[in-house]
Amino acid sequence: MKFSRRDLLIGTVGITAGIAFTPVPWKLLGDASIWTQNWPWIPQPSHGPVETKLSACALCVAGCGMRVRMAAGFPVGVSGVTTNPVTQGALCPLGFAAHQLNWHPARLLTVRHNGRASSWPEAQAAFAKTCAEGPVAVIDGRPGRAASATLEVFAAKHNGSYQAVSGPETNALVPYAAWSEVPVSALGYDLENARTIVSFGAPLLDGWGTPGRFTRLWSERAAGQINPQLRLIQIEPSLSHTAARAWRWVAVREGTQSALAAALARVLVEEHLVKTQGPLPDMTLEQAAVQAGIPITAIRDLAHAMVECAPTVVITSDSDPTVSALNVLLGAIGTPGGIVLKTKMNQQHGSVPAAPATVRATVIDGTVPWDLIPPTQGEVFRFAAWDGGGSNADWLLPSPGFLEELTDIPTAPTSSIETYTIATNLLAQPQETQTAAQFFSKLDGTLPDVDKSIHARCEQIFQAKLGTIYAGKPTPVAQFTSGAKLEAQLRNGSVWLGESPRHTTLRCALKTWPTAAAPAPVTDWTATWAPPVLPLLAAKLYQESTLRDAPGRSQA
Amino acid sequence: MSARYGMVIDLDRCTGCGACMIACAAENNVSPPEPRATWRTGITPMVVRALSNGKDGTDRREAFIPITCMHCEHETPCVSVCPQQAVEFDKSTGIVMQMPQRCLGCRYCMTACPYHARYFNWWDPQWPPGMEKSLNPGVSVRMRGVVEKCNLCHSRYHDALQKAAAAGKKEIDVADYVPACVEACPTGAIQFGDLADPKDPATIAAKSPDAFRLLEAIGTEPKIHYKTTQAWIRALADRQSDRPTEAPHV
Amino acid sequence: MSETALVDRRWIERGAERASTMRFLLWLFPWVCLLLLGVYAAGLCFYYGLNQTNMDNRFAFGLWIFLDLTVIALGAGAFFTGFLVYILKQQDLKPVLNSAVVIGLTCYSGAVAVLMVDVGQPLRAWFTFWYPNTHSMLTEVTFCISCYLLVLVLEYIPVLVKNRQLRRVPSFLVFEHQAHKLVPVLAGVGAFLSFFHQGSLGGLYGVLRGRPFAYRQGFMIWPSTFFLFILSAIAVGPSFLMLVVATAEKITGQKLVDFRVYRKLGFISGVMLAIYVAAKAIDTYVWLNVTSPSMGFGPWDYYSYWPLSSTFLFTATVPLGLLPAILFIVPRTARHRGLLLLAAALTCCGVALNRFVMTVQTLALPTLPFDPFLKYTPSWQEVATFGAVVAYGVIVYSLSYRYLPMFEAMKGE
Amino acid sequence: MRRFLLVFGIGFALALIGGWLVFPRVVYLEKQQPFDFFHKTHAEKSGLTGCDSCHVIGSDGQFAGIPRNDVCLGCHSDKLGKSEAEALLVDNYLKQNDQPEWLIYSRQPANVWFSHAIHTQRAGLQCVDCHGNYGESDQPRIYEVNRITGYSRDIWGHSISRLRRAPHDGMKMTDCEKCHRRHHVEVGCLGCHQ
Repeated sequence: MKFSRRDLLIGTVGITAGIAFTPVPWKLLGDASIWTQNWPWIPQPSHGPVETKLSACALCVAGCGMRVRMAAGFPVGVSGVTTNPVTQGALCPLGFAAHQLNWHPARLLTVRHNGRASSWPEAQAAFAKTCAEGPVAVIDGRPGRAASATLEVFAAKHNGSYQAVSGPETNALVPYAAWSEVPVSALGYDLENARTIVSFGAPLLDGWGTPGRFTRLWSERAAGQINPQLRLIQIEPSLSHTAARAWRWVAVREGTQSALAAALARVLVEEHLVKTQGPLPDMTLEQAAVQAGIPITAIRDLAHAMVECAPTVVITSDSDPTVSALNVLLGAIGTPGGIVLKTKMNQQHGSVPAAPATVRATVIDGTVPWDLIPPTQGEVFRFAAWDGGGSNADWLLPSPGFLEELTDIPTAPTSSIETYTIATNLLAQPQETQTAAQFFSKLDGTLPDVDKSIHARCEQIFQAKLGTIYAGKPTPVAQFTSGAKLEAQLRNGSVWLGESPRHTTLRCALKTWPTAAAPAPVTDWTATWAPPVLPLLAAKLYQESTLRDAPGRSQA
Repeated sequence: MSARYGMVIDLDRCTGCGACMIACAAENNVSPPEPRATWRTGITPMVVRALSNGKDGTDRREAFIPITCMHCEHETPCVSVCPQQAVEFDKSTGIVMQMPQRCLGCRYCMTACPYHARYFNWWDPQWPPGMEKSLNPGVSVRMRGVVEKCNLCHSRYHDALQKAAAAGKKEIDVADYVPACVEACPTGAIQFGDLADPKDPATIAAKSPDAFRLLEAIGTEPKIHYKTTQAWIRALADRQSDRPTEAPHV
Repeated sequence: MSETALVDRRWIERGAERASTMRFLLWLFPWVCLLLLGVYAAGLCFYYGLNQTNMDNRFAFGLWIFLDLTVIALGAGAFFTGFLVYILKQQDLKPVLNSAVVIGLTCYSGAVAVLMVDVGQPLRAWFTFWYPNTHSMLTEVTFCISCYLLVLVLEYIPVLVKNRQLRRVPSFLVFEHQAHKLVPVLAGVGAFLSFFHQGSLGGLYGVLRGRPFAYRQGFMIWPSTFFLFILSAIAVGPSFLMLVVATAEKITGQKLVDFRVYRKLGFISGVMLAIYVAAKAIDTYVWLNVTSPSMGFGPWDYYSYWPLSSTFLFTATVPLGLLPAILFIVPRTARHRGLLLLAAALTCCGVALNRFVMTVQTLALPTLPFDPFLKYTPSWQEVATFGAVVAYGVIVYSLSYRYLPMFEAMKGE
Repeated sequence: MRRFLLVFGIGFALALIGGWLVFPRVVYLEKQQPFDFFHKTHAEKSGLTGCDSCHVIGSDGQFAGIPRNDVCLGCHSDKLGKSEAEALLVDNYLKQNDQPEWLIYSRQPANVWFSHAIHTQRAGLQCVDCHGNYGESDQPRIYEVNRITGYSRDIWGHSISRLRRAPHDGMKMTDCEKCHRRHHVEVGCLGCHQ
């Protein structure tokens, strides 16, 4: 018998019929949909032990305490530390995605020389050469760290200069420092005791100072109250996030803050709203009113509102003596609720400006604004963990990223009390990276070692017997029996909080009313965020929602 | 044990910083935005939106309102419409649960939700190489073509349950279960608690005269409450004032 | 005569007048192109996902859902004609029965195909059968449509095997005779299923408590839209059938059915339409004065937005509802072929517009007090897929007309 | 007609053979474990009787799963015995401090949340209730992975039809549900999913 086309047909029918009685179609149907639930190109979370560790965020000067959730040895989530007396469990929005920064596309992991890939030995050689030729300028974006000491010593040894770059919040304190002849780092705002805060464009509720410190104060004492304990008066051209939530918003014409300040000064003095008698600005009330575009009556009301609820303090967004002078009139310097002197313990880091002409090499370390142009002709070596783009540095040197470097965190600029935190490196430092301190130590073995300096500082704190250690529960330093115990606590994410501020020791002499052009106010909400790139998830705020405008800073 | 987890969000305390949004995304393994994503195609299980009184100049007032799944208690719109039980109302917690792995992506639930708190994965989630190491092991990653939304940080509830079991307890410790957005808020504007417990601070806050809910008249009994002393916000929320006719700067 | 033409002839009914092979191919060509483009677009959606469309989280439903609802309404002619012929024994409608079946088949299969593109995870679509949520209107729709599609296939096979060549296979002939006995049963089942899913399609939106614009109270578990959709579908089905047959006559230049059939279809459409318009008016009144206010929404919340203001509601009911109804019923106008067809066309537009309002306007309107009114324009992929369904319908109908004795057979009996 | 049945029958039979015998071998792929491990030897030689002597549950309820190197180092600081597996363990893993990448038979997909703590501590289940008598296994099991889904075969179970199965065969959702129903434990989707 031979096989016909008809047989083929019937045979196929038989097979099809048979298949239905096997697991094939049914299991394939099931497995196909399971496949869609486990697509190979969709990443899966890693397996491994989950543990929670404490550290601190070293990405900006605020240095918030961080509770880090680690899985399989990598951070999978961060949150604030509620026992931290400064932040009280708060972080800035960007902090919550900071643990993803180490894999940011802009992460620097190769030495780059004028845009081309290079290597550490080459960088070392180039630096050694320039050092031999002349003095070195060191620009430190995070002064006051243990590492800063190392940099300073190195600069001194190589008859160079050490310069600290400070952010807007520190700059805002510069005038008072000048008038009262104390270092800026010794000053702070005693917000906790203030009743009225007049902010000239400072984003007090939007990334100013240490997250949590003012926001918590504000939410407890001001939010939603018709007649709040804490009055926040926001003077700003546009309705910013802070202005929107302020007790009162005064729309001032762009760049006329000095004029308004002058007008307020006149009203305060002439109507005897303040004890002090001047100095007074030359500008008359009328002129000022016209300039600022605010009716005189409104200015009067504002002046009255300012003093209604004392103590009152004025806060500027950046260095602006013409406005800062108001604090002198208000007697808000060296008094509770004003600008106060922190108890001093850590040694000062003066900033000696470099002699531009002679400097052969400039080293930039820490979170220095990406667009900073060093005032030198010499070769520029910049340490950065992320490439913010458009840097004019000759050398880009990859430094450790988030939680990859052991560093200590000095008092935050706006704080009125000294603090000390250690940001433990929960992640191993990648071999591709070096810190500036490590880089220098390769040239000069005698430089102070960061780990040792941190140890020394802990010892200092222990010896001084001042302040309190905030771990689970606060423990006065005096109660510690050994420095080692104290150090161990600090290295495990505890915070040292100094004594409460002294109000008497600050005197401020102001002969004439200052005149200086007001700097541009901080408008970009990311201005206080120090790394050159934002966490990718930050785009949720301005791309996938309309909450904010996209930041000016390049996203790499 | 039958809890009714819910929130009371104090709009007067919300500064619109967006910490809750980012904390939520990080906790729940939401990927960074696809380059083409917009406010209408993005994934923001917790989103803060701006309110305004519609006036200009110095009369202008603005506020911010965090919007997430309201976990409607009654006639939950999304649960009844899902053709294959990918959405479920959990009797023991009052949480409206979304199961992306069961979802076929018909998006019927999205048309049903009056709060627009549901999000469709228009693209496959993508992370830069290596960043998958930062994924939260407690939450599975969604894939293109499915709907997702706030599950009230359910992985944290899991951990709390497990901890309780290990300690031989039946009930979870309240302190162990706090959603990421609540934890993240720098002004403590979000109060989280068991609304079935009359002594719970959240329950008491929800009963205050300043408290209200969005679209209450629809009758879905949302478990996210809001709170404000500002008359204009209340008027807007109660739909007494006219609404914007154009999309917020898009 | 070329070789292919000869082969082609052999498949065409003996004695039937059909266009030459060449002309037929020329006629098919553009439609095939359109179909292929649509298939390509659908392929893009499968490969890259639904980001190929312009839908978004707010416009979660778009052009495709509108297409599905409309197409399925137009396809209603199939079940209703079957119902009239086999259950109500309206033998004089028999001549158009086969076309009704073909139209129904293409409409339903087309709709299902588009739905498969529309869902984000087609490979999981079968979950609906395995883990059905009995409370969901969509489950009801899925079940009924897939079952009814099966019914339509069964109804189509007897028509198919009437083909000159297929007829010659003995077993097919046997089957055809058996099938004929079965057809009335199928018609009954079909009618039942269709009643349900046509309604459920309306229910789909009527149950949306979260969308006060669409939400309706109703009878037991069914919102009023459930019944309105059944009515409008029954009304539009015969109209569409009439239009298709008339177009076929126009293109082929042959008289396929007697004018009395048109008038009958028209009359049915007219009566149903009249009932529908009345019902819709009452429903709208109740909704605007009772249902909607109770949810805190007034007419202003719906009709203050240009372009989708109340004009749509009006147009859908009066010029595209009441007017054709009158044209259909009043003998003087119904006698006139042109007016009859015009009325049919108006009816189809009216129902399409109604479906548009239900699907698109519902999503465009804001629910939250601080929400804007949203706009959406479909991407070319969406439009192409839409076009493919139309092309598919034309092609299937053309082939069926050419190779199957759709009208002849019925005349024969 | 006879011939019809014959040809049809042949086709039918072919399909059955292919579907029941060939298909399972095609969808599942055998994989090698890093090295042989013998539960029985450990139970007998080292007196590690209870499962929890290696597979511990932490105070926070976390299940450690397969022990990490430090646990092994407790005994295997240097080679015990001459076996090839022992050499591999000590030289390639413990000395390099490199975790062996075990293929886990009962690994559930990423969207499943299973708490050993709850099932053992609260429900009082024994390990064997779900895993069977691993402790007595004296030869390494073969690990099979589904080529399409990437799941371990233990999830579907070894009986391809899932009809007549051994007690511990299969760890699909339906298997979980069965037990939950038996003990009247009601949990929502997210009770077991994440």
